[in-house]
Amino acid sequence: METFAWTKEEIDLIYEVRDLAKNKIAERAIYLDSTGDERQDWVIPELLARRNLLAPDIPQEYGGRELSMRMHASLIEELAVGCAGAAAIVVANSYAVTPILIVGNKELKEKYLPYMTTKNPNLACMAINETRSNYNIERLERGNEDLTRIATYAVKEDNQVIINGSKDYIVNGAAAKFILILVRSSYSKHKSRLQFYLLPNPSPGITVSEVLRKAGMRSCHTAKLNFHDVSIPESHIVGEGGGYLLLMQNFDRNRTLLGAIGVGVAKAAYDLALDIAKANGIFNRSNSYSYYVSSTLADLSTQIDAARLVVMRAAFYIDIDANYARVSNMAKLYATQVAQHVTSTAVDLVGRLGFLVGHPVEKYLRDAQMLSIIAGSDYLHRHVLSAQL
Amino acid sequence: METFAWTKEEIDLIYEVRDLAKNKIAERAIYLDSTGDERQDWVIPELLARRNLLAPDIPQEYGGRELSMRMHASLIEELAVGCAGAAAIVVANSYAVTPILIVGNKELKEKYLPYMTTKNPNLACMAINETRSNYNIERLERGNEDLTRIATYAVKEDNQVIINGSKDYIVNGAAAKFILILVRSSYSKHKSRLQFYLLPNPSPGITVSEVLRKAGMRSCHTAKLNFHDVSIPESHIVGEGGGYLLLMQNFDRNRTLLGAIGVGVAKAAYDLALDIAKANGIFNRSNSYSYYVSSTLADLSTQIDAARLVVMRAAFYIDIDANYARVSNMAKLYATQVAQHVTSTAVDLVGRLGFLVGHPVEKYLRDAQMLSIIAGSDYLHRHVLSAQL
Amino acid sequence: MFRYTLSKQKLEFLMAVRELVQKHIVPYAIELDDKVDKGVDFGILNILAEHNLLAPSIPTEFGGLGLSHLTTAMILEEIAVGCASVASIVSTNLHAVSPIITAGTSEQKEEFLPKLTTKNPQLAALALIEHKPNLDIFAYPGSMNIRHSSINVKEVDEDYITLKGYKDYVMNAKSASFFTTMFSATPKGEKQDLQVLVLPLDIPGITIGKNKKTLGLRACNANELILENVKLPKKYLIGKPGSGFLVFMQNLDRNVAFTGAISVGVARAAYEIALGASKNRIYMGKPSFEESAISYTLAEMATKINAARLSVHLACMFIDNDLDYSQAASKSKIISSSVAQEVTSKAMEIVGGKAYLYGHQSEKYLRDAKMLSIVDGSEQFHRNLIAAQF
Amino acid sequence: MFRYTLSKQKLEFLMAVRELVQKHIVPYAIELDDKVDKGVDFGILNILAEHNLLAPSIPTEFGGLGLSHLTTAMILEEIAVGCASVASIVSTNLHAVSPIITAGTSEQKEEFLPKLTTKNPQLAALALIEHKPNLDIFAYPGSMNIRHSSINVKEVDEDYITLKGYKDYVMNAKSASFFTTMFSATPKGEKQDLQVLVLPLDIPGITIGKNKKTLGLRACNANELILENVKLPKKYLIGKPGSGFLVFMQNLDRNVAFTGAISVGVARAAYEIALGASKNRIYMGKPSFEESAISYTLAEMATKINAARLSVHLACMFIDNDLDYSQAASKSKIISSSVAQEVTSKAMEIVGGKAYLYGHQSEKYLRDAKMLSIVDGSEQFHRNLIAAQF
Repeated sequence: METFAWTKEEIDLIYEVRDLAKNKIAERAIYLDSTGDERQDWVIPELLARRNLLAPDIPQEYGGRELSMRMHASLIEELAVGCAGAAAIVVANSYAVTPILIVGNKELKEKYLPYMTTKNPNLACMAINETRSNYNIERLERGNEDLTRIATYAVKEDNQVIINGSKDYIVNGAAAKFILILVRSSYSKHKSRLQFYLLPNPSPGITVSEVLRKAGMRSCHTAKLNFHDVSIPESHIVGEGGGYLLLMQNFDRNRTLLGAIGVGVAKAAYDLALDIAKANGIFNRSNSYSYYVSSTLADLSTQIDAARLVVMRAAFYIDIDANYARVSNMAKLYATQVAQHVTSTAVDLVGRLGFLVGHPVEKYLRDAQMLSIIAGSDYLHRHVLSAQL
Repeated sequence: METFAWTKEEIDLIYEVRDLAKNKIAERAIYLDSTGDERQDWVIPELLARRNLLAPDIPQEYGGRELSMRMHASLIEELAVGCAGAAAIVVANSYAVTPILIVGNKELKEKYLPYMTTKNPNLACMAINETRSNYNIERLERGNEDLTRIATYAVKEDNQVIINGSKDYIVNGAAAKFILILVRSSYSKHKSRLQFYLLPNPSPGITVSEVLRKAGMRSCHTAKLNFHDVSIPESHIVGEGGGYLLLMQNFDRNRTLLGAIGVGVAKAAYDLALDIAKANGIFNRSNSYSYYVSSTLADLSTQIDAARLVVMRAAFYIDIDANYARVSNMAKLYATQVAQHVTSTAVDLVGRLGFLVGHPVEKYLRDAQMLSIIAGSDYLHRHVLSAQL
Repeated sequence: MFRYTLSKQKLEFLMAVRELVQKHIVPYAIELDDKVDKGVDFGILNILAEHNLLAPSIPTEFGGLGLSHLTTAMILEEIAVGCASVASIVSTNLHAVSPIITAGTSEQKEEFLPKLTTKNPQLAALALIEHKPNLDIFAYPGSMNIRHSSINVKEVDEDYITLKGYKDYVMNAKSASFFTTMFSATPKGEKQDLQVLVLPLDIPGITIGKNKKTLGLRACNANELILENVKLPKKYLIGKPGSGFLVFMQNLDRNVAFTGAISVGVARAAYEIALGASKNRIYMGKPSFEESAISYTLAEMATKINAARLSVHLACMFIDNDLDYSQAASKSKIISSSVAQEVTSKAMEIVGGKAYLYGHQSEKYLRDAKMLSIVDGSEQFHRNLIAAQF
Repeated sequence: MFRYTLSKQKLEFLMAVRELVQKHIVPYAIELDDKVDKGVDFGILNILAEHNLLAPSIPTEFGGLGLSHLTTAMILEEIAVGCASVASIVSTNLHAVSPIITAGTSEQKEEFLPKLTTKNPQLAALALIEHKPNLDIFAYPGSMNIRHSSINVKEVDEDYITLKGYKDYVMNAKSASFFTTMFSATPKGEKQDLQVLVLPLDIPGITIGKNKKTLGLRACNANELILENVKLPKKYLIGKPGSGFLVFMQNLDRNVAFTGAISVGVARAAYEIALGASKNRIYMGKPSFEESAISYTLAEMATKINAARLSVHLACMFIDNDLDYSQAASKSKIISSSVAQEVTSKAMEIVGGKAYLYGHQSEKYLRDAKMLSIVDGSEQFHRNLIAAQF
């Protein structure tokens, strides 16, 4: 029997992160939103590293906080209240770290995980999507039934593995300490040919081919990377042979965190609209606008609470290792919808001030839109989910 | 250059029908809604026949009013304000009459069209859907690419055609003076094997195998019919060889009228909610409920007007014989959505009285739901429409 | 998620209820809906009574199962999958006894609570809705007028008060052995004059009036309740004079999540039937489930049902742990009733043809979902309750 | 449908505008959006001026094309398909001259209207929005506060009034040669004190303040307008004292359908890009258009855009025929701006990946659609206008 009560320590940490997000991260995020995401900024990573929050689920033996998924999701929500892009930095780390935690060998764990827990900020990233006009892991050729049309490939030479290819939409990509890359290995076949490798970065042959300027989430830096004859020891393989399943498992687990970002950004927009309404005495008036605002806010708050529950359920299922694939999908889908609806409605409520670039309510709207594309479109998620009905 | 102004005569007719619907049809419809649609009732057909409204687009040479599609759609809307089921009777006639008007031979026109314009009410019907557990013209066997899986078949014998099969969801089916039936002819192939015939009713071999009790639109009677060795002269063929195209054309034209039913039932629900709000002084009060009701009503009225425009556009395209397939599809889809949204919201507004079976606002909700299924599901309409994008 | 807080024994009980519903309720749901005028079907009530399910949250000391709000909500969802009307009979019982449990004297508890826990089923009713009769167009639609009561005091003496008045849409009325309602101490009927009372059926002067035909939840039998010179012993008054409004609001908050649980059950039933149909029904040459327009819609439906269920369970957990539950309760009502309406309507489209025939489950689900949205306050009513706390 | 009411000549003109847009606006739309701070791009304005499209409904006697509202709306839609900002520059001109056309003297018409019809482009601006500066959190968000004006009279003599005040978010301000605005005759600024005036830029005391960065419609350049002791000749007053509110509301009704037409144009552009992407982008092994979840969504989008367009055209036809247009105008705004928001958001999902990069058309469409929903009154503002007539 579970009770779902946080411990005192957990509550303190949540409040600490809430405070950090509100007082430090939000300010930097608004600055970055207006200056753009062309450069990797280190202010937010430093703030996070100082509190060991860059990958807070790493076990204590590697210096991490070893948080449960529920705590992880709660912290991501709090961070996303400050800035969805800041939360996305941590989630990108999580995408890179999760496979190592699940199947990484001892050498890799001991060498790379501690980077993520030092007081000096280090980032990690996962490189999945191929660089293509038609992007993404979604299939390219008509009729080809292979889900993951991965073209980047790995060849064995002596005890080394040589990787060639190009990957797109990589959050944290340019400055990552290590890159978890998905490749097609030349020495095995079909889905099991998919294989993860860990690439230390910088390594000879890894170059940033393009920096992506995003419409939202500009606190995180996103890039295309080229891999030209990148050579690594064979020991840098992550989960030999099970690339496809590992990919799915990684997606399933971290989708929950994407859901948590959705809840956070929705909450940020809602809180702001509520504050503005209060500051302007909306709730003391009796006119049509006041009633519209107050009942709309009540509705938004209802939806945010439901989204948080859906995310927490997925986190809980992951913590107890129940079948979490379906519920994490639901968490991502539902929270994304709620985030987009809430942020859009908040712009309506806040009205003309939303015209202002740099005013948070408008930033929240753009940030929430990004949730539809990070780690797979909503269509893809619905597709995966409908296969589980 | 068009001006879209009605003539004085047209306006008078619209008001006459509005009056008829409000003062005579609505009352009978509420009675029929509570007693059920197990019997063919003649009160509404009589009211319509007396004003020559059972098929008002029939040309004057056959005794009809020869109305334009715009006028036809306007009258259907007015009738549907009184009762969607009453309007559905006229639309069912139109489905049967349209192919005869387009390609029927002189003999058929002269013999059958005048039935629809006499002061004694006669009904007609179209029999398309096969009787099947999985219903409808939608395809049954996996992978079979034939759109219209029609199993009822016709065989030539001497100068007679013998028809065998069973058809479902036939509005006006039990009491129709004639039945326009879609069959697969044994003497031609593929899509062009589809063929319409006109069957006089009663004829030996035509039996009502089941009466359908519908959730809404109970003013119109709906049945399954069995056809056992029904023999007709060859001259009763309607549009030799072009059955599939004729079917599509018939659907395209009459979809506009289904849209008009949607507008009418939405207007009925809106009018009632507005009256009730006024009678209770809602608009003079200043409380959250009043604001909610008034701005919601404003929104409903906005949507109804847009739906009417979409329907009128389709009717106009049909009148000038522009390419109407796409716009009539849009008219049906949009008006159905609006009707379902408006009637459902009206129940919310009217609130507890909606509990009452027999209270119109609840009837409108059920009637509007029926629009999703009459003459093809919304999914089918979206499918057809998306092929036209 | 909240299922994991239940003991193994409770989970097994829940599964037993699910079986019971499949066996004894599902097969009769359409028939129950159709037999509107014939009063409550005691066949099914007997079975519920046999398992002490007519008011499962009554404390064990009064013969009940003493279930938590959370477990009770889960049971109501299971029953509602079979038939929302039957679940509403149970939730009406719960709502009617709620003021007795939270604010009643021990004599009241001992007299009334055991009535609902015997194997010989009795029901309770809550008379709440004001309705001014003989109006062509009714008064104040849509929101619950809970700030006054048209039941008024005619006379007061030392031991009795004499009441006169009218209530409408009283669910369970025809078969109830007692009623919970409110009366106004003054004819004006202001909010601060209200008091709750319990009214045993055997007091002279109580008439159960016309049966009201309803859009959904038909087997609940909503009737008029007419009081003519009802001489009520004062021991049947609940709470202090003037406390009626607060007692009422508290009990609304405590019970509205149950209505939410029933909505979730209806939505689940509609979803399941649509999912089944989509896998069997052939559309364009393949099962319609293989059309992404349909399978994605089903995915959305499942996602929303889950969110609604979680909201209901959270509110129940707050109530069970005596946390501030008022907002969570309203939120659970808003989300579950809007999800139920959306899901039942989409289910009809997916099921297609047959769903539109009278007496098909899908059509019944839509009506029940719509009715549940109005029972215990519409979504907009609850939004305003939440907004009042801003 | 309403296209059939246009003469062949007008239809050809419309097609010419479409070509113009494809050639001269579409290629520069993203760039225009990005050059926020650099003022209006006169390259494109020169081209519009050359075709007399900066205010195409100005009567021919003042050098304009004298187009009907309907034709003008169609032209605005065409321009907005290329760039909503450019279309908004034109509609701002139209809104600014509208009080002069409907209520101005012939001297005023002769002085100001020809400015917008020369080949040497000039703009007009409408200063409407109140904004209390120096507030951390702003006053009265969301609805247009049109019942007072913070432009007040300092002094009055026989021929002049001296004004002082502030307006915000004045579109076209940076490049306008005259402004239309309202002032309050009394400091309290009540509704019945308002009067409309036209303000030539060359009168001393006018300062164009800070450029406001906006969510969308960025190339319109919204700025502050500050009046310090502006000595305005009385001949520049429009209408009678106290008529300001009515003149303003009438002109809002007349121009809001233009904003609707721009929303339709943005929605159409987003739809077209999504349709193209869906036919090229491969998803699960085939063009994503072959997924019914996507093609049905596109069908819905097309249906709604058509409904929105018809609503806009109906309102324009009412205005052209001098029928009661106020409700139709509000309805066209409600429907077109909500359709534009829905369509642009769905288009981003369908386009996928690239749509989320800064500077991609889809992302710009979404921002423009959202901004258009707030310009000239939000949907809820217009619902309340309609409701006020119940």
